[in-house]
Amino acid sequence: MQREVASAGGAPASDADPVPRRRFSGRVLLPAAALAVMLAAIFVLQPRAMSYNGMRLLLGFSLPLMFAAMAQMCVIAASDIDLGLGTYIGLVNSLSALLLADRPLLGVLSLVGCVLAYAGMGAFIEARRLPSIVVTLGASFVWLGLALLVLPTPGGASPAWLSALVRLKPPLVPLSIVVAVLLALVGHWLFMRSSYGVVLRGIGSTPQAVRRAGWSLLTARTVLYGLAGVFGLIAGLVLTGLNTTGDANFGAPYTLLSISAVIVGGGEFFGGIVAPVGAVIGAFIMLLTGSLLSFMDVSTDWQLSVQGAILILVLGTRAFRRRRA
Amino acid sequence: SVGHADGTGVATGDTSGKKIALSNSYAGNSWRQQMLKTWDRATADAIKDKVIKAAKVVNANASAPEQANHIESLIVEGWDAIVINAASPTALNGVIQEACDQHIVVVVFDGLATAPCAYKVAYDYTAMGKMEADFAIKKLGGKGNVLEVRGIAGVSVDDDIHKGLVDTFATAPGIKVVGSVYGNWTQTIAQKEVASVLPSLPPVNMVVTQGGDGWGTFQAFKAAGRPTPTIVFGNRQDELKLWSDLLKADPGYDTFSASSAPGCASVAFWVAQQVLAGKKVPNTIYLPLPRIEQADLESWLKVMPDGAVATPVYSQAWTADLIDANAAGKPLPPSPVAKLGDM
Amino acid sequence: MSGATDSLVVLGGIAKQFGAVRALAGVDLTILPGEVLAVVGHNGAGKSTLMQVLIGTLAPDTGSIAVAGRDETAGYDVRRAHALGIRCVFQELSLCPNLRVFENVRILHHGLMGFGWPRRARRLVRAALDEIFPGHGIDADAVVGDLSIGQRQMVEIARAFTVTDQPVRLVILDEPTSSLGARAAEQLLRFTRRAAGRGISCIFISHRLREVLEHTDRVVVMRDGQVVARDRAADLTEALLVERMGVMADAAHAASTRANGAGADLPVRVDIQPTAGGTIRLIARAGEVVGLAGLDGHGQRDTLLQAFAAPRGGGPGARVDGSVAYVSGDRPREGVFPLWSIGRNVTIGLLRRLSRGGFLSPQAESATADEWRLRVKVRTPDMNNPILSLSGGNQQKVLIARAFACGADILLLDDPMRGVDVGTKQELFEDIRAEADAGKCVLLYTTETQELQHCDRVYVFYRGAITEEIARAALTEDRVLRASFGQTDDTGQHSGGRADAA
Amino acid sequence: MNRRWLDANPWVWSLIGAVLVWGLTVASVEGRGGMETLSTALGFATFYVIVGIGQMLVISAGPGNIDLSIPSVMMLSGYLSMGVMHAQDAGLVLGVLVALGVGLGAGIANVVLIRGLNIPPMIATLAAGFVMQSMTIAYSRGSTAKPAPLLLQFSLARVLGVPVIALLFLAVAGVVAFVLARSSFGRSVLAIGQNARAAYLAGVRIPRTMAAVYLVSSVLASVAGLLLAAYSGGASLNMAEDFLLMSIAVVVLGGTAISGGQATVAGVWSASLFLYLIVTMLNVLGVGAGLRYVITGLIIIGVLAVSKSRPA
Ligand SMILES: Nc1ncnc2c1ncn2[C@@H]1O[C@H](COP(=O)(O)OP(=O)(O)OP(=O)(O)O)[C@@H](O)[C@H]1O
Ligand SMILES: Nc1ncnc2c1ncn2[C@@H]1O[C@H](COP(=O)(O)OP(=O)(O)OP(=O)(O)O)[C@@H](O)[C@H]1O
Ligand SMILES: [Mg+2]
Ligand SMILES: [Mg+2]
Repeated sequence: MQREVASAGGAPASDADPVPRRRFSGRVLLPAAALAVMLAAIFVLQPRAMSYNGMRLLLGFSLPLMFAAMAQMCVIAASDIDLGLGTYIGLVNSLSALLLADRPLLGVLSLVGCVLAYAGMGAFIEARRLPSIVVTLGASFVWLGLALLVLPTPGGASPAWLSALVRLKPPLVPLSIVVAVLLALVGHWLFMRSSYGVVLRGIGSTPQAVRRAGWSLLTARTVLYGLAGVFGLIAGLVLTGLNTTGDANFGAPYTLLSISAVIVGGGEFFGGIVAPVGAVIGAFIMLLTGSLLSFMDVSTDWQLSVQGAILILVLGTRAFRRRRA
Repeated sequence: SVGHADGTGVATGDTSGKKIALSNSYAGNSWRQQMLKTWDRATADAIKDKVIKAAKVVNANASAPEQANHIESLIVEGWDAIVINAASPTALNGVIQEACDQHIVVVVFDGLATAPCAYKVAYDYTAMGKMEADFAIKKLGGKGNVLEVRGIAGVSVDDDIHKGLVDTFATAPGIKVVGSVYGNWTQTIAQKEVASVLPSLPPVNMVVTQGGDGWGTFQAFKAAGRPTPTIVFGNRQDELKLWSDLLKADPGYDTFSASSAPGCASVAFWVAQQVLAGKKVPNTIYLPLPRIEQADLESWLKVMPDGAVATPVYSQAWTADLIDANAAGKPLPPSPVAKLGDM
Repeated sequence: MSGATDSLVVLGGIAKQFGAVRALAGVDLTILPGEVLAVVGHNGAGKSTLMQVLIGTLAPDTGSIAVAGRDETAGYDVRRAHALGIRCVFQELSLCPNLRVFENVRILHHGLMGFGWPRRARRLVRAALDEIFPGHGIDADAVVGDLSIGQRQMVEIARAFTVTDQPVRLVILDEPTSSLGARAAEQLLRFTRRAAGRGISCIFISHRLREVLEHTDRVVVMRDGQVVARDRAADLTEALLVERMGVMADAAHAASTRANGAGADLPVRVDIQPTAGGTIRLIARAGEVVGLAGLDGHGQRDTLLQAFAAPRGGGPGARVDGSVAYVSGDRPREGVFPLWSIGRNVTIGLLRRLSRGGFLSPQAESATADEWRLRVKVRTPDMNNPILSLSGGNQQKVLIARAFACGADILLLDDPMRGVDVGTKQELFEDIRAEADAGKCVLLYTTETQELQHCDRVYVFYRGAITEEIARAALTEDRVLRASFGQTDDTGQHSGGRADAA
Repeated sequence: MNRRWLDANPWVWSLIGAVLVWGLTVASVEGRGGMETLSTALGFATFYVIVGIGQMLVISAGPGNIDLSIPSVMMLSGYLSMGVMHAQDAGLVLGVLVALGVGLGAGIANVVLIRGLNIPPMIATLAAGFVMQSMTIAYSRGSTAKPAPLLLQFSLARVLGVPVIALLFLAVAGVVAFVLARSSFGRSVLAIGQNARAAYLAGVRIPRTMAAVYLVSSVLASVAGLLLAAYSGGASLNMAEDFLLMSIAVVVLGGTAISGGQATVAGVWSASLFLYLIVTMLNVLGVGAGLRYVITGLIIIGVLAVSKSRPA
């Protein structure tokens, strides 16, 4: 009401101002607050976590998840959804463990091929106007199959440089946090600040308007999926470094985890509404759910319930806030 | 602080202040549920007897990344030993190494991990495949059609069993493996997959399974109206019950059950405890595969509640014997027989 | 084709066929530099289709396009059109609601990139808004989805006039005023004059003939996919124009009034306290057409929605007695079911009435659809055609038919005539009056003062409250306008419920 | 079969696919067991169909609506119903009631989370599914999980080689198709799916319709759980594992728009048959695990691509 009145006729411009501003920050503030609460709970339950080493360990596996979340966010920006991201990460994991150390050239070529395939999938979805959910579901089988073909049983080895890279111990702040900050900045710049990022988010809400302005939807969706392919690739590589080996089945859980991370972080399934900073925070939330479970000493029977409850709590609070706003 | 001067027997070092945790990759099937039960029983008794101070379980939802995260949390919490049923043979190696670096005792079992610093409690699954194949060759007189029900694609247990089967069948040219499907160790999926190939198959004389899939396989044959072949069963209660029913209808229904026992969790627990107590333990400890013959069938069924998985409960002493046998390269001690209330 | 050298755009023999529908049947059109050209015609005449061809989003079946004396027919598309300085504000809004205002500007300008582009985009759109719609109150950082439909229309228009690396030579405005308030519409029309003075041509499409006559240089009349007349605006009158359009109605002069003299004894159907309070409640009785006036976004729509929600357990402060039906002028967002046929779009409003034994009877359904096709004159051979095959105005007729057909006691009309041509509008208002005479209660929100003449009483809204109630007899444009800015006229304030017009 | 007819009946493509795959399978074994293969496929496809119909209703109610709790509902319903039956015919009625009760309860939980707490359906149903999975795990310890003999017989019964449950759910599919096309409820679902705001203003009762859609989905999932547990001779913890992705795949491959507002019931049947027959074909041809996945994925994408009428 207030908004309508303020915006009409001769009302001063400043009246309409606070509404969008507040809504924007709310999108990232809530997951940030949720993360803070979780961390507080963890520190209370387990004071040892409150050290460089504790944080380093707790957040060790956040690296692949935050890149996976960023990849998923690229797809969700187009109001699509990627059910194949997890197995794609598994494929990258398998290929890099098998080839990168021994035959680097072939390894790099195959990984470039992966990214191209991802971009091609985006182009295909746009060109034929296909529902992404089913194409990526089909693709998930293809990635898994390819991974099993190249690496029928877990094995291979991470190149030494890669393992060393992901186990870097920068002074003062653990690597995960450094990378998270950088990734959030890159993601924010890419989607919220860069000039083409505007177009990329635009196709998620009103593709025909973007097309009428002379943009190629084919290019835009190809770029988005290509970006998803790149972030997914990094997730897979980081995984190889952390695990030191490859496993075709390893990536699969990242599909649901990454979707949850994006949504918990303030993104929405439809309308090109994404929050790159939130996605990184969401990745941490999803990750720490597991640690919290471990520290809370819940009966094994009910561990899944607690996970569900945490999801409901975070998203329920957001919906509640939005309704009151 | 070792039982005998030569280092054999139960190590008696003081572990009453130690804490041992289990990181389990998946809890969603009856085998794993039985496993958690035996773990609970073993640790509860050990805590009551002041052998250890605390124990706990964290389950990952069939997700290796989640499990890796759990293990890192356990490291932060400062557990003295972490027992792991791993979601991937390789993917947890990084965190396991991390745990070892913090001087935490790591024992992996069932779902193994290849990290060199971890103690491994292992079944020889290739031997299980060989055992089944040998039985089939003998039973069929070297000639006949066999259907293979495999586990989950890309998982090493499945590969090992399959390898044992293939290598052994290669020595018997009269045996034809007419079909091979993935049953995912799940009755419904095994049923679906077997049913899908059945119409196209010639008469099947024998089915070799990996456990957890025997009942589903039987259902598929029944639904297709085919005569029941000889099925090598796993050790779920429904499979053993089915075998017993089949025996009642046809006393000549000759087969056996081979599968890993969920009780191996208790072996892994005692291995961890023994390492903490100062016993010298080889890096890999093989466990005898419990094999149930027709003669023992009814006595097993008697002590198994519905929905259980056949398993002995292994004691500290038995585990010490097992360690010693492995260390000395001697024959493994036979699996104890289950008692009422064990499952 | 005349004046090919000094004309800006020359369209020659443009034809376009959609299945069996001949949308354009060989149209020739010339646009001169610095002129404001009006294109008028009945709903479905082909105006929007022609503009889509001109902006390059739709390829014609045959025909040629020349811009600034050069033939551009081959490879003509939106990008080329933009490069040539042709812009379009489409009939259905074309902004991305998830993006901010300045980001939507960036979408239009491919060259707006590099360091500091947001600053430049903000400055561009602010300048354009300030120039076209002084006092607009729109923040360049606002998320478009949070803006009202009128504000969004302003943003889209302002965006079309912004200049970066590409020139602006021609701006097409497809029914821009239908979603703007009266004041903003006036501002826009005055601006197009000034723009023309700077050499920027405008094509202006509207069903409001007065606007057309007062503010344009030349008028092109389309009928059934063809241009049937080209005149200088100065040579035309409303009557003449209506005649050329081939619609038979004596325009807005004959605003019909209540036929029966029913009075205060009729039951009160709606009694609402507007959200922002105030001393005047909105009261409407059976048999009345009550107008809601004021500038766009001052609480009229909220009041209608309040009335709509009330019988279904809505909030306090609202008493509504009877069943309600709602017609929105925001077709794509609030009216149309895009996957369905025209017929189904009508019958969704009256499912219960068409059911026999719990299930819909196909005969009854198609009979109803056909009945309403004739009653509101939907231009289609077959009600089984998809709704999206209709022109904007015809879609709007379908929505009105839906509300009429459901037989509700109370009709809530939210700018119901948006995009409807004059002839049809006249007929629809007669239908509305007939419904009221039959005992219905009608609430009509419109920003077009002319349409208020069809109301028995008018409530003027300002800042969420009612500032004045005006009887039909006392209704003047001036008075409505003053009340719209919160200045009340003492004499008419408490005229007590009903007015004795006629 | 002109193009327009094909556009209106997208299920034809997966039916053609099913026939091709079946032909290829039978040809590869010199025509052995063609009819049995079909009969088996009908039996298994039925389970996909049961949950697919529910998922289809949910999906057609608009963008973002997807029920991810289906496998968990199946599991819980299978376990609890088998548990109270105790393999006795006397417990049959109670068992069926318990299954339906699980479906209703799960449906209500989903509705409360989605409409009451405003949580996006995908996350809400996922979370509800987690909780139900926990409940099943907690309950399953030491429980009986075998069906009543009558139910077992019913689930396996055939008439002229056609499974009775397949016939039953052919009829159910017919009823659902009729309801969607010709009832106030069906029209309401499709209207909400196309444009929720317009539906609200057209007087469609959104809360009650959406609640009904999620309830139907959960109840159908619980029925599927009951029948699947019976068909496989007992409930097991992971019996519904592949139903999450399959329930979505059969709906969309069958021609239902993922963006809502349009539903194709026949497509659920043809896509279910198609997907099961692909499994059959790959098993019969003895294709290795890796290649099997690749082929399955490519076939799914391929059928989707040809069945979509209008390329850009
Ligand atoms: N995509 C389409 N498919 C089929 N028919 C169409 C399509 N677009 C337009 N038409 C038809 O073309 C004709 C011209 O439509 P157009 O939208 O150009 O009319 P208009 O003059 O803009 O009408 P209005 O004043 O109502 O906006 C109409 O009969 C319409 O039904
Ligand atoms: N703009 C809208 N878009 C979508 N849904 C809406 C919209 N406005 C309201 N609704 C839905 O309608 C509900 C409020 O409507 P209301 O309570 O009047 O329905 P109702 O007729 O009482 O329904 P029922 O009697 O069937 O429960 C809201 O909770 C919301 O779910
Ligand atoms: Mg138009
Ligand atoms: Mg209500």
